[in-house]
Amino acid sequence: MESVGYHILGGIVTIIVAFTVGLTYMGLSRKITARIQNRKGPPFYQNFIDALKLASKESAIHHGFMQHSGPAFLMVSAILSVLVIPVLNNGNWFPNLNFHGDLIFLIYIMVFGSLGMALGSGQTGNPNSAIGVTRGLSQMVGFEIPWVMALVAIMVKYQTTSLVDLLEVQQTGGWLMFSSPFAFIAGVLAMLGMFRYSPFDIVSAPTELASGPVSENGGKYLFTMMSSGSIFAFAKLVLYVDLFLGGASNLIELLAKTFAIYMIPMLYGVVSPRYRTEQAIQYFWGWPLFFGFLALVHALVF
Amino acid sequence: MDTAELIRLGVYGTSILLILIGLYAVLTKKSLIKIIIGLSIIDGGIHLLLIGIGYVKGGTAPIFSPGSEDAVARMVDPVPQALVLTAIVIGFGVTAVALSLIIRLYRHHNTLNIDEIKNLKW
Amino acid sequence: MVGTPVFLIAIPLLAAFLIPLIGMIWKESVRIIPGLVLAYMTVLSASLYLFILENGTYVETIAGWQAPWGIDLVFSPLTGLLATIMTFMGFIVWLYSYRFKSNVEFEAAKKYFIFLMLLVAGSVGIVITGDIFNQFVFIEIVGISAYALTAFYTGRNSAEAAFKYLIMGSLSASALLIAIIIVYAQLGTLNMAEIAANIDQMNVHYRIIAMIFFIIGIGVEAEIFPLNGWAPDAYTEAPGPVGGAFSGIVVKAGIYAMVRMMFTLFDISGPMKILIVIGLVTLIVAETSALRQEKLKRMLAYSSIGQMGLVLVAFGMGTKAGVFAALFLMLNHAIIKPLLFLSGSFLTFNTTEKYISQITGMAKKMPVVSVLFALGALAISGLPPFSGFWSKLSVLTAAADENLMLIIALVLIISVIEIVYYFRVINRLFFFEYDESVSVKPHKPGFNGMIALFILAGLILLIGFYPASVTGYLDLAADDLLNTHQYIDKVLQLGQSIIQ
Amino acid sequence: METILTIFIIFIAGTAATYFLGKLNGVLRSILFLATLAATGWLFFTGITPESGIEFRILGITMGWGITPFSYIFAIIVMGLALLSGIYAVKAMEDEKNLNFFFANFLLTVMSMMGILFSLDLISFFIFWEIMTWSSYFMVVFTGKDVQKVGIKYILFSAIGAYAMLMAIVFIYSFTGSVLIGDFIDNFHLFDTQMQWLIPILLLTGFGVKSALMPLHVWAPGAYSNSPMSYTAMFSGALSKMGIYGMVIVLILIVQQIPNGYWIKEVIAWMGGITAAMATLWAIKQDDAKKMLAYSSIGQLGYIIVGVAIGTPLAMLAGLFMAVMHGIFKSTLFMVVGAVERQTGTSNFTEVTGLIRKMPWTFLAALMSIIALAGIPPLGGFIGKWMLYESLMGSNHYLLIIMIFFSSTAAFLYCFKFLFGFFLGQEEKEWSHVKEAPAMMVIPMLILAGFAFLLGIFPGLILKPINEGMQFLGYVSTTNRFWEMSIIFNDWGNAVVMMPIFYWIIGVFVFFLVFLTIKGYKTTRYVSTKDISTSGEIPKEHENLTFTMGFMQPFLRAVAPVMKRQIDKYYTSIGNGLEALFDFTRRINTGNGQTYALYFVVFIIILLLFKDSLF
Repeated sequence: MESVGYHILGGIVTIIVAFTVGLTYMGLSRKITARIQNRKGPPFYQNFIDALKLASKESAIHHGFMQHSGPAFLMVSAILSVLVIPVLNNGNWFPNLNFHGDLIFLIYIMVFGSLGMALGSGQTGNPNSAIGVTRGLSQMVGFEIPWVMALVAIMVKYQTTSLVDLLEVQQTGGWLMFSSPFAFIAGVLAMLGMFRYSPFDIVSAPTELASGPVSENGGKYLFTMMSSGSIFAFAKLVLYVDLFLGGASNLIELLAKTFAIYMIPMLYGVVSPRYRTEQAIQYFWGWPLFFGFLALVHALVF
Repeated sequence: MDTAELIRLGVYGTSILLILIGLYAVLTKKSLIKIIIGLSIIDGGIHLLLIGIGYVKGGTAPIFSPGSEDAVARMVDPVPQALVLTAIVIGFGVTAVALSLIIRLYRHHNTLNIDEIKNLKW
Repeated sequence: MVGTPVFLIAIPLLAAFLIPLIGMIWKESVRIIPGLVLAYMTVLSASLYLFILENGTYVETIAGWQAPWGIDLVFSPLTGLLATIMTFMGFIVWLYSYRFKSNVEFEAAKKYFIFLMLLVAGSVGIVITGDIFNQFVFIEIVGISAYALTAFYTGRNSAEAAFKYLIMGSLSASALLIAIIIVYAQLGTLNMAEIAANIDQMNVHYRIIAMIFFIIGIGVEAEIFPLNGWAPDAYTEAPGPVGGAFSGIVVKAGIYAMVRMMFTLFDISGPMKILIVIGLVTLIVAETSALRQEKLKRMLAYSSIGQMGLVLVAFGMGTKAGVFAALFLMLNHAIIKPLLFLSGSFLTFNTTEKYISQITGMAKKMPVVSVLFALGALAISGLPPFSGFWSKLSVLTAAADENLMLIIALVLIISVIEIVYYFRVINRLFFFEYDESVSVKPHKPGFNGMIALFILAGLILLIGFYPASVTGYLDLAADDLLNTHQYIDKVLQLGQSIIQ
Repeated sequence: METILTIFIIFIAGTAATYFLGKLNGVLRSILFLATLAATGWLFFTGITPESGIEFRILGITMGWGITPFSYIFAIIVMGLALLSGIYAVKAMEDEKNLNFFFANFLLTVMSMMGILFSLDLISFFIFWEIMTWSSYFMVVFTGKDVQKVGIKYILFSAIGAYAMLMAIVFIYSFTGSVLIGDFIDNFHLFDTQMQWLIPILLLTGFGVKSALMPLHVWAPGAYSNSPMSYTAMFSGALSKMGIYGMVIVLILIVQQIPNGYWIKEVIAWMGGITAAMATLWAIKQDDAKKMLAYSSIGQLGYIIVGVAIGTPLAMLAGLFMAVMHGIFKSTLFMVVGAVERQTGTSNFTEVTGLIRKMPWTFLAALMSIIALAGIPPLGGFIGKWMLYESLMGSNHYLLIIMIFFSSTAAFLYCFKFLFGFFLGQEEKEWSHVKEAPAMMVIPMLILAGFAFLLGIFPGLILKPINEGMQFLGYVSTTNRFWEMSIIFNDWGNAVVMMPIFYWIIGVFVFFLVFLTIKGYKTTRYVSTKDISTSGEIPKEHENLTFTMGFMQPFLRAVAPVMKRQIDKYYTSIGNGLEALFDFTRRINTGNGQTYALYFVVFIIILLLFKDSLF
């Protein structure tokens, strides 16, 4: 039953799930943040309402071709990354491109979007977007290093670059967050930057850059960016779960694990003020890098 | 030691002395004229040395004349004398050129001091 | 055959005597007759060379006095080759300077051409004579005419250059004479073959001292360090073609005399430390000081000295390959360096100072000459596919056969320096904008001059693309130089030795 | 084989004709130029079959010309780029002066590169190498901008490299008595140990200069940015690959034979990695597009060197594939810069903005090749990077992976800077007159960009000849093990399937494009980029809000410590010291005649003193 239509169907289902879960998490995060700051906060389904509103809007003006294609680029990277990540352990559900997946491919497809985003927002001619983009790219260079070190450590240790094989390894030999803890720490620290919550929200710095790249974008454009963001968030969470938490065998387990992971950057973000760009970069090249090295050593020695 | 040796040594000594004197003049004197004179003195010394080599005690001129066919043994060596003649002529030519150059230099620099004629260097 | 080797010397001397007389009747003759004479010498030596290539070395005794009593002229594959090159270059230089400075008045032109002729004659004499004192005489002839030519321009510092040259020249002449005296006192003969045959009977201390004096005596003509202080001045101040003649003819004669002395006279076989050391020092000092020159001709002069140092190094290896490489270098240098001097003096025609900065952007004004100059520069710095590359390559391979790593490294480092300073000039010439404030005003090159340049450039390209066209001759010449006994036999076959 | 000779004869004749007849008439010149390239290209692609050659003798040295499957790869790059950039050059250069010189030199360079690839012996290899050096040198100084500085630097380093190579060649000749590369490789194990280490190092120095390896790279930024862009396209795309070509031969065929020779490979690989990282940082710093691309070329060559120096089959595959890809996209980018400069008169990011609507096709080419450069799927750059990482991981070079990864991530910064600086941002009145570049310039770019796209989906197209070349170098065939038309396996047997991924990418992209622009061109209207709200106020017509000054400043502040000192400075100080020394040596000739006389006497005395040792 490996027909093309089956694949496409599975892909679309995966995307819808990712979209829903992502938006829900965003809403929850807004709620939780509000509560911590002793506000009431919007209901968790607020984001769905926003998305609906934005999607039904009609934009009256545009700034040229790249503005159209930029969000599309973004969407491509989000969807592809969610497609090549095995959502559940057994491939019968969500039979996507899992078995051709490859971590290095994943890393590249994940940065693909930010470039498209950069181009799209670049054409709008808004200085804030360009500034935000440069910040984002710089920060990316910052957190990619420990992140890649963690990945390399894992790949070297288990002599594979395929997520599927890593999952199988974890079926038998326990979660990676215990068997290779340093890689987990480095990965989590890098994740802080990846999710762009405070203190690493220098890209779309509210009230400083007027929300950076997405400024000058409204209606469908904003909807696309928002939804791609949510899908992307889900993809990243699933990736972490697959890498360190031994994957998930059914949706409930998946939700639990992803939400647990998701709490880390969010809660860290609530209590910490925003960095400047070079501070962020230097942060990532401090302890995370150190743990990355430890992970490499650990992978080579043991 | 017979007189021939003495004369020969004397000639050699004198010529070498002359050469050294000329060299001294060339190396230390600042006037172009004196340098040229030094060169000529060196030439003189060398010519003397050349003559001294061909010297034979009581030798006759290297000319075959009827009646003295046995003179070949007592002849002085003719070659050095020929050489000396040529060398003198050449030295004369060189000195002439040198003096003409000195005149030109004097017109151009208004001095004969070799230390002040250093437009061309490095 | 259109004559015998003696004509190579007799005709120019005779012409030098006659030209002033004829010049009284027909003024143009002072320009034309030397050309005819040089052309005749070229044809003569070329035909002689071809003749001896078939029939072996040709020894001519003068006035019936057989060797070792008389003076004899040896026309062997080596000397013939060099004589042909020299006469040819002499003709080229004449062709170039036939209308050079046609504003120059009658008297100056007369002196210039007569002395040029004598220069060539003397150099050829140095090469083909078989008698050391005769060689001394020819060296003096070359010297005197060279002083005169150096002092050609009255307006400039040329007299100073000539005077320095003269001091060194006469000192060296004295040294040479002393050496000759020592040899004669020891062996009682002046004939080279005779000396070579009996050199082992000579007291070893006298032999070494004689050798030292020979080296010093010839070294001034051969421009070895530290006897070459005069050379840059003379090259700079003499007229351009004369610079070409010096580097193409006179230096070659000096090198030949030194090499003949080392190889044949004192019959040294195997590597000669003295030549290698002197050559290396000369090479390094000259090339490094060429890097920092502001004057074009001076730079060329230093480069020429450096090349001669390289030639001595190659000779010093003492092997067949080394001698072959050295002769190849001499040939290439004899072609390339005159090209550089001649085209360079067209580029800097209207300036007396010849600063490199003065030819800035000249290629816009006189493109052909600039291209020819660039060709010469590329060739002399040993860039393929031009002729310089093959000679440099043969030097390196010869050194590698002897395992002289240090020499290879040094030569290559020096080549880098060469490339740098030549390309600085090429940059100025081609890729800078011409501006009247610094650059000299261009001078339209004469027709005959261009012909001369084109002949030289054609030779460079020919040897560069088809080196086999000359290597055969060079091979024969190298054999001839290395085979001392053959030389002795050839010369002495006529008369038997004095010393039984 | 006659075809090789015919190619060279055509080249020489074409060069001469272009130079001399080109003076008469511009059209004739262009026709001759393109005709020469076309004829040789046609002969090459139809007439040349690998494993065939001729032999001849010069100076008693046997030489040979021919082509091997390995050099065939590079010959493809050279001929292809030469054709395309030739077409580009004819249009791009039309307003320049003494063009016959330019085009003749262009042909000369192409000929010398083909000669390098065709020559089976070291002497003709060296000859063509030197011809390449000086002909490319004349191109570097062609524009006449700071000639002495850049030009002399280039020729100096080239000469050092070339003469190091010549030294090695001479040693080889004197040891083996033959200059044929085959004999050299066969007899190499006979050399003594000292030679076995010296010769590869000398050769690698020579090749390292041309391929801009880190300590020897200082000529590259100036040279690349100073020569006309239409030539730099080939300079950076093809000419630098000659260094790679030689390096591969030395590392694979020579260094293999040295006991413990792998150290050389490790060192070279690390130098390549450092080159990649540092050059990327410097590229981010540049504000001039040419300089930026020049540094980026150095960095990319660094990747390639890492690949070929590691030398495992996958790494070699990656290196050669990246060599081809780099040839494609980097020359495209240089062409783009050339087009922009021709249309606007400047190549500085801080001056030009918002050209996307003026030069859309140029932008398309730039976008494609930038994506390829950044190594983003689905374009070809990704395949090379992917194979490189996999091979590094397979051969346990973990720190090297981190270094490469850092540089290729940091590469995004200048990639974005390139696109944003020229094409995006606010549209200026100043550039409102700018037109799209003429078709003769745009079409070659688009063709190259198309190749970059094609090789991304069907890497097999170029991997097949590379595979044959590697088999010639002694590798086992990697068919079905590493690559097929659209599947790539890594050392550990995992596969990436290109086709479905590619379909997904296209599908999603098109879907959302349609979703965003549906009814787009009916209802929505275009407004100029002046019509934005920045913190609540509308910018005036004359004021440009585009963010160009101090681009990436925060990042540069973060990495400032490693960029503090440049190698260039050290070289400069060494050079000055040498010049001072030489200035002393020339002062030995004090202009005083008496001093010379003194030298005379001193010389006599010295000779007399050392007579025992000298004679």
